[in-house]
Amino acid sequence: MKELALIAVPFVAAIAALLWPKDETRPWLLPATGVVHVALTMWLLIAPPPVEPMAWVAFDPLARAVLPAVSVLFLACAAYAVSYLRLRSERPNRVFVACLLAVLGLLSAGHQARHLGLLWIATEAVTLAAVPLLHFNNTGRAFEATWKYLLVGGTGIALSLLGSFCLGYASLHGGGGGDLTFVALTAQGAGLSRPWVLTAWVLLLVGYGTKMGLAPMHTWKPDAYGEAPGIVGALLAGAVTTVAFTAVLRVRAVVDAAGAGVVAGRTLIVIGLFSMLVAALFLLGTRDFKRMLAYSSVEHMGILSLGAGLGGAGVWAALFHVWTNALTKGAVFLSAGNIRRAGGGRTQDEVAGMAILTPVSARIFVVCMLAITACPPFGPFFSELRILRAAFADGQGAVAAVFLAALLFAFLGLSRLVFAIVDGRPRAAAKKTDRRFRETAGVIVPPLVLLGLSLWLGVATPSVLQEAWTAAVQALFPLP
Amino acid sequence: MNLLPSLRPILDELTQRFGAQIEHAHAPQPNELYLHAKLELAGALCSTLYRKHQGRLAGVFAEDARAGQNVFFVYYLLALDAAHGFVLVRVPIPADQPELNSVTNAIPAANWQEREIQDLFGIRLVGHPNPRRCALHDDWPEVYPLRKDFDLHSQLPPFMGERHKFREVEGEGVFQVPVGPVHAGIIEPGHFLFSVAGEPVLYLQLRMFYVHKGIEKLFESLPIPHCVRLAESISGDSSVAHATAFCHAVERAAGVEPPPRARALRTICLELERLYNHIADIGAICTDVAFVTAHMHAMRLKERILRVNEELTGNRLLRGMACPGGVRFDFDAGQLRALAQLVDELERQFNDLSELTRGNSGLRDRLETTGVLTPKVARDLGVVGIAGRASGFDHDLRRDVPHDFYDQVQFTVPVLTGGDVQCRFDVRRDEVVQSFAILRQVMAKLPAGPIAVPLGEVPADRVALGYVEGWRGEIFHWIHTAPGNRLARCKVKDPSLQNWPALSEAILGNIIPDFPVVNKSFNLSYSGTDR
Amino acid sequence: MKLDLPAIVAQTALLLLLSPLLSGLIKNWKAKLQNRRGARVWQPYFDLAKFLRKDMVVSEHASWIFNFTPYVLLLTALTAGLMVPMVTAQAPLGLFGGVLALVGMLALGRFFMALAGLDPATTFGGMGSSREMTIAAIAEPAMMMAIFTVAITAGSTNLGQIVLASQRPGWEFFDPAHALAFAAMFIVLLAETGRIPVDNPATHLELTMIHEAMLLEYSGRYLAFMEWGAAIKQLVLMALLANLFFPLGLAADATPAALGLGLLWFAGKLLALAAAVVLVEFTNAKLRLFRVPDLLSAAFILATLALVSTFLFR
Amino acid sequence: MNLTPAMLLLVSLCGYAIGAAGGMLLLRRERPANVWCFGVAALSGLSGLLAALLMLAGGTGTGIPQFELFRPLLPYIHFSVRLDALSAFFLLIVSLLGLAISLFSLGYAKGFFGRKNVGVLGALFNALLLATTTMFVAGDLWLFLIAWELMALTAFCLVSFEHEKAETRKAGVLYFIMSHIDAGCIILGFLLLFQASGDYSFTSLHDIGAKMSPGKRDAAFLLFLVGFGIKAGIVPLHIWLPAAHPVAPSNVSALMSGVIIKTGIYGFTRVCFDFLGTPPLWWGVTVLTVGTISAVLGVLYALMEHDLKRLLAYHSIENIGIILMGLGAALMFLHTGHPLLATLGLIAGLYHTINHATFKGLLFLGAGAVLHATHTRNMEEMGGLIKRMPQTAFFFLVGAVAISALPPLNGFVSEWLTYQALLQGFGTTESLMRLIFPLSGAMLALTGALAAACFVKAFGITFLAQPRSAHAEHAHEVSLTMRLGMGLLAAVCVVLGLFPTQFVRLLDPLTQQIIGQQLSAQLSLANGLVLGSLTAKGGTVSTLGLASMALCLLPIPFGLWWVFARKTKVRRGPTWDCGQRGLTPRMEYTATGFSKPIRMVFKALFQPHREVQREYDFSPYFAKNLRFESHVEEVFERRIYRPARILILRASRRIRTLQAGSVHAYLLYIFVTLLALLLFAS
Repeated sequence: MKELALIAVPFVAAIAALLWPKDETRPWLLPATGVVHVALTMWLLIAPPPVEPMAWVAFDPLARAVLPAVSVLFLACAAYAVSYLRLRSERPNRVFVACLLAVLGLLSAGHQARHLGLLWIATEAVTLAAVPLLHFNNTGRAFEATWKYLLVGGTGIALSLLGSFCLGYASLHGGGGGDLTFVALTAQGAGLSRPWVLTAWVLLLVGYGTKMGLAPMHTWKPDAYGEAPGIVGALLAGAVTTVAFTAVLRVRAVVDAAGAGVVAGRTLIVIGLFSMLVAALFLLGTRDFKRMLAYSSVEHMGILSLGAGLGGAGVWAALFHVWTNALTKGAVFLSAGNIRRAGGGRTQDEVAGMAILTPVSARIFVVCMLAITACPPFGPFFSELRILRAAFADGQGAVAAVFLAALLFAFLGLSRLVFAIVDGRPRAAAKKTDRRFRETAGVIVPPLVLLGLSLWLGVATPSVLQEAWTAAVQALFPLP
Repeated sequence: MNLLPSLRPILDELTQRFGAQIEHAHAPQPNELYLHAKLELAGALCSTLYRKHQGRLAGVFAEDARAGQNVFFVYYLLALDAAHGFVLVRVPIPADQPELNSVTNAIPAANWQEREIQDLFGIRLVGHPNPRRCALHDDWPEVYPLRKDFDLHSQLPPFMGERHKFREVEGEGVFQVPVGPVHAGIIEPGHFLFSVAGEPVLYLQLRMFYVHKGIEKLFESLPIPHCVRLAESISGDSSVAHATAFCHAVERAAGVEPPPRARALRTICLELERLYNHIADIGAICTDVAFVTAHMHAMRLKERILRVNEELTGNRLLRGMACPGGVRFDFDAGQLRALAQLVDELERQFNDLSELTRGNSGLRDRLETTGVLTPKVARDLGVVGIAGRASGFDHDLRRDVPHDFYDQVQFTVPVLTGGDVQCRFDVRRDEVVQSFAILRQVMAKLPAGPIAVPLGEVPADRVALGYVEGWRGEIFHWIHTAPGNRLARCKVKDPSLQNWPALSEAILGNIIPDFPVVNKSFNLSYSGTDR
Repeated sequence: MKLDLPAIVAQTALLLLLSPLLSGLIKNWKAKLQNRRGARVWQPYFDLAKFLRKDMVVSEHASWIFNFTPYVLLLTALTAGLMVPMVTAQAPLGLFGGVLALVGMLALGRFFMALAGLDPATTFGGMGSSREMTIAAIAEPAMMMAIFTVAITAGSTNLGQIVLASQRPGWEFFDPAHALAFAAMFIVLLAETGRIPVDNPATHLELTMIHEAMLLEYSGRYLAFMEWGAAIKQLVLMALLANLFFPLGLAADATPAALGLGLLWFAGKLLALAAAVVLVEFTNAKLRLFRVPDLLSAAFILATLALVSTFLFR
Repeated sequence: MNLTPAMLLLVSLCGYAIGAAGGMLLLRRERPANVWCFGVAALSGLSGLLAALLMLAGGTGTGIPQFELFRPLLPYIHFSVRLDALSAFFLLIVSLLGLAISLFSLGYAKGFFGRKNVGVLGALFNALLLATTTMFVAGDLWLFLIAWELMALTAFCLVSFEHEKAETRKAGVLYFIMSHIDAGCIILGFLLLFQASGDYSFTSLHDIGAKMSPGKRDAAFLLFLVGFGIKAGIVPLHIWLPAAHPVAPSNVSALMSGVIIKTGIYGFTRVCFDFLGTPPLWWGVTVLTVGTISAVLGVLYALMEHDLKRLLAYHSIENIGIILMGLGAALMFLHTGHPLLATLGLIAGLYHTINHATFKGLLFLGAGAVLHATHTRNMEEMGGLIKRMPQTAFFFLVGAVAISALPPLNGFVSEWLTYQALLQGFGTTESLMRLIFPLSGAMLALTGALAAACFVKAFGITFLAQPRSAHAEHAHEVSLTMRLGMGLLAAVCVVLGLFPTQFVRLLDPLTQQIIGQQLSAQLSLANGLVLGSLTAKGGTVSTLGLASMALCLLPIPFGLWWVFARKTKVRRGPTWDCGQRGLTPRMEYTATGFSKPIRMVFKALFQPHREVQREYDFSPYFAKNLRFESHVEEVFERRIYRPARILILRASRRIRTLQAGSVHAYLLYIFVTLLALLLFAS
């Protein structure tokens, strides 16, 4: 019942938040829920419950391998949100808090969904629940971003619905019962109609890929990430995309079982590398550091896709990367939020010399940049190294080379922009900003904690996690 | 007015254009046209003659006429080679407001001469681009030595104050190489300041006039016959040319014509002077690029000429030969035979030397493209003599306005256009060859008769221009006579004064170790400049 | 290891005494060729004695480097000279270093001389230093290549060993490789000793000087040391050329007869080389400063050809 | 108490860590921070020095100390430290330099008081030493890579220590990017090795090349060449080096040029000689060629500089080239089966490594002292410093003589060994490839002579003649600790120069471990007084002998003085001023002027930009103002890096038009993708 509690607790808290009378104290609901949620996931992580095969919702190995990361990220964001919302006391936060909590519940559902339809519904609901979050700042640009998010995201959702239907029809066409649980689909195996499976795979990949933000379906990201508050960005980039990724993984398992694994893998690799290259090129040119984070997220989605495409060891590495990406990306978004608040602008033309204005945040930002560009000894370095190794082991030298080149360009773009913001002398406008941002523990500690976790994951990956990832890979792609 | 037909149209055109503004025009000699005009007209007249009639601004000089007319006169001497004559523009400058509008911006050749006037007469230059002191160094107090009221024997305390400041080239890594004023070897004083950033010369500033001897002032203090000795010592290597030019001036002022034999003998001396200097220069250019063999060869030839000189005139540098009205010594048959022998011998040996220098590729490599003085710069700066002819500036008084015996002999004037050291070298070599021909012709046509006419006292208040194409270039002596067989003013114009600024331009972009050979290829006189 | 003390003393004396004579001889011969009488052959000795006796003026801008350099120059030249076989096949200091050390010692002297040129704050000194270091740098590869040719055929960089190798069977006297290397080395010799067509040792024009420009501020005994050092360097390089490429008549043992014969041979070879130098100086003008690299690269190409011919033409 | 290398090493590592921690704790108190950080670093350096010396002097008999770091702390990953002879050799370098530079820094850092945070500087300095030392003694890939990256990071922080200057920022970012690229290459290379071995420890990687396919082995070699080459600064991967080294504080520059670039040499030696097995011929040829090109171009570009520290930085490129010449020759000999000669080449390369560390460290410290005293790096504003800071000048002169490869100092010895290796290489093969040896040798000669020219310029313009600016006019000698630091390195230069045979003996365990040969006995003749060259009748040299011989000849000039000049007088007077009122500083050679002939000789390479501007009113003959400008831009910057940058930025700009904000376009992208994928999948 703990797995259902993971879904239920946030919803209850969300309702409580809607009813809570005072803006000042309401945000505390967030960390409270987060703590409960983390406690539950950790418990489940260490002592995995038995999984009923045909259950629609279960804490199965894949959920176990991924959901705790989402949970931890949420907790960090929740802790940050308390200080953040105090800073933004001019805006009402009732809807914001409730939606955040709802998103957590839906995420828990999505990760645990073992039924194609349920998965689709959960993902769709997350998308909708995130709309008020994106719109929190209530500016014209935020509205436009939200609108694009809805439109492009909605198209993706429609496509994935279509894909789901196709898969169901493949099952029917192949003589199956049209049962849309993944277990049943996998069991049908080669019995599924191959053309329909492939069609379904492409539709689902593009659909959920839009959610993930793979290029060229990433177009909603720069605007949405640029306009959303830091926490929302962190959750979108670290958690919401993860749901879509698990969806892709689950579908891929079905396609694999249907005997089209090679095609699926190849498409994933192609689209992954393409995303990385596109993101890298964008990174080289952008002057806006929040949009930069969006492109970085596109790049990391590409890495995940690449890992998923490489099969066994690659999937393992991709699961590893889900963790490191979630934690590090969270840290980046939160510290970028700090810089945005303190610097009073979003581009390198408006912001400079942050090392002098807000030394702590600036340094955290630099270190985050290092972490996200896979500098050892941070987590992403090790997870990307694993993917590289998987590529080598798979004999894909060219893929590895492109992968590295894209990483390098991304690094060039990121470091260029980050140093431009951090170094130098502060702009006159930033000094005048009267609502000077104060570097309180509330806004400093959460990113630091996330960074620390990323570091820890890198140099000393806990064996329980390694074992969870191995189990997930085993469960998804059982060795023949 | 007894004016040359070729100068007449020019006068007509000028009178047509400026009308009554030209107050007075007269021609004491057929090829000398004097135009008197208002001060304001000077620039316009000079520019017209310079641009339209291809006149060269050969000299600018002043005269202190305050005693009589309460003015200074400034003269512009324009040589019109094509018209075979000279135009002298005279403008008055009021004594109470001694200011002169500079023509240097229009005619860069006037630069040093205008500044000399400023220094020596105290006539302030207006509109000169670089009106610093030139002839008098900065430790001179505020005196104007060529004014009549300045006593020749004045003892002056040196002025202690700010010194001449050399111009600096800005930019990182640029430094200055000071050279001189005393030099190794037997050379007169002159300071060269190079601005460089390594080897290539960015800018060269010259500082001459270290030995101002006051010769022009001295002329005013001596009786005319004594002045010849002074003229001989203006520049040691051109003693014949200067003395002859001075004699020409005096003879014209006195209105006498030297006898033909005197003119022929003068020509022989002028050509001998040309010969020994050119051959010495050819050797010196070789020694500056360390081709000592040719140098030694040339020195031997030079010595040979000097000895014949001594045999002919009793002086190795041919001094003491010139006198107004003719020459002082005649050559007897033995001397002429020795001369003829010298020419034959010299021609043979000089051919060897030419072959030696022509055949050495290392030498050619050093001389070619070194120190290029482009024809445009040469014309702008009015570069005269061999330096000018090596840069395509075709003029030679011997041919254009023949003096002495030159109208009786056939010769060509070598002109090259490359403007580099090699061209100046070649012009010298070709002129040496021409000299041999001239000498032979003169000896063959040598007229009999007296060698001098008596001169008597030169009438007062006459102006006259003496000119000679010396070996280095044209030399002018302009005199204004005074009562008592004396001179009110003698202006000496040596070619060096005109050519020094060209050295600054020719050296630009060349490397420092090439400077000596470039300098030597001009071989300008410090003494003739400083006077 | 035992040092042969008499040999060291003897060769030092030879270096000190013979070097001015060689300079004087070259000057005299040059004058003769130019139809001049020229200074006596002994004139350099008188010059040195005169310099030594004279009072000195030292620039007040100069530092200790200026005072130190004459000693360095003299001592490096002497030490280098002790590594070259002159009369005997084995040089007294042969074990202490071969041709590489020799080049190094001469370079050390040059290094300090160039510094001393800069020291008195005059542009002429700097001019000399700058040019000297440039030309030395470009001469170096040609010299090394030529040396390599000889060293490779002999299997050693040790001069004594190279000379001994020539006495072993199978060594061809002056084969194409050696001839080419000699030509290269001769050009380098002209450059290193400041001869026409690279530098003019007789010039009075400060602006064209290379070696002399660095010495302009020296006077008295320092000048003597510098001049002497330069003369020794010239002797050393000429001895190197003579004995490296024509290892004839070197004394095999220390008997007076062998030594005497060796000395005669040595003198003969030096005279021949000096005559060659004089001939070059007599027939050439000085190259333009930036043509010198062309000459030296020609030397380098010659040396490379020499090296190639060690294995291509046999 | 019995001191073991392992213990001393641990003391050293902990010392740096404590030093770094102390610096962070004493952030607000600069005086104690200064003393603490650099004092502790000096002691740690001393300890490391002892460890290395003990290890190397122990000969081949001693075992290899090994231990694990943080064992109790991190249960999952092993950080093993292993001090074999190669590590010990580089430990020697880093510790020696650490000691000397720390001493220097005690005085130097005072210049930052009140301006910059000395605590941070000290902490980072210690961290850099810690990372570098750890990198040298790392026994497995993980520790190596982590230390490598930490080293790059701390070095980056130190380079951008004065980040308020735009030049520094630019250089810092460039350095950072390049070290990222090199890390990428190295990681890839190690992945290839790891694939073959399946184990992270260095012991298991020994000779792993034998188990790899030739293609992968070559790929690994190239990756390492680029990776370690960037760090070492080989041409054309060097562009960061002349930018980054000068802008760092001078003590850091000394450390970077002295040690940090040597990490590239360490890695390269470790990988090529220890891991990759018997090399194919082209490896050696490549390394030798790259080395030669780096050496010549490095020194040529150095000559063009008038920024004292940039000049030194370019010389680092040159010297790395010389080191690689030795190593490249060794690789070729390994291929042709001449282990003895290979050992000679290796010794030459490594000897030059420590030599370069000492004299370049010394020179950078000297430059630091000059910078400290004059507040400028521009040589055109210096001059006359020998009278104002005589001891610094002397030490700088020692370094200058050493780096110019002049006897009897250390630079000469290692270049002599390189020459010997190259010369003997000519006989190792019959192919035309043998020509590469003498050609490299000739280029080495050119390099040495150009280096001498460059240091005549550097020393002459900086220290001699008259001061060219008020800064130089009022310079003063630096403090005792700074002179101590320089003096120590100067002494080491002399010792390494005069006693080469003794030093070669220290290399025995190293060559034994890597190639299986020991050469000290063969190289040492006449009781160690003379350095031999392997073959019985080959070349010999004795710097000690030459130096003492020169001293023995000293009576000659003194005798001449006694005989002739005893009674002469010495008069001090001004230099002839050419009729001016005294020589002004404007009338002495400048750095730009000094190197002008070389710039003109190598015009084709430098393609210098040169311009003389005349300002005038009417006539060009009468200029009011004259300006001269000239600069030289690196051919690689112009031909490779800038076009590449422009190309990438253009691509980036082009692709940004895709994100124009039109939702219709966005939807179109999705459907096009869908279509493409459907086609691709079917």
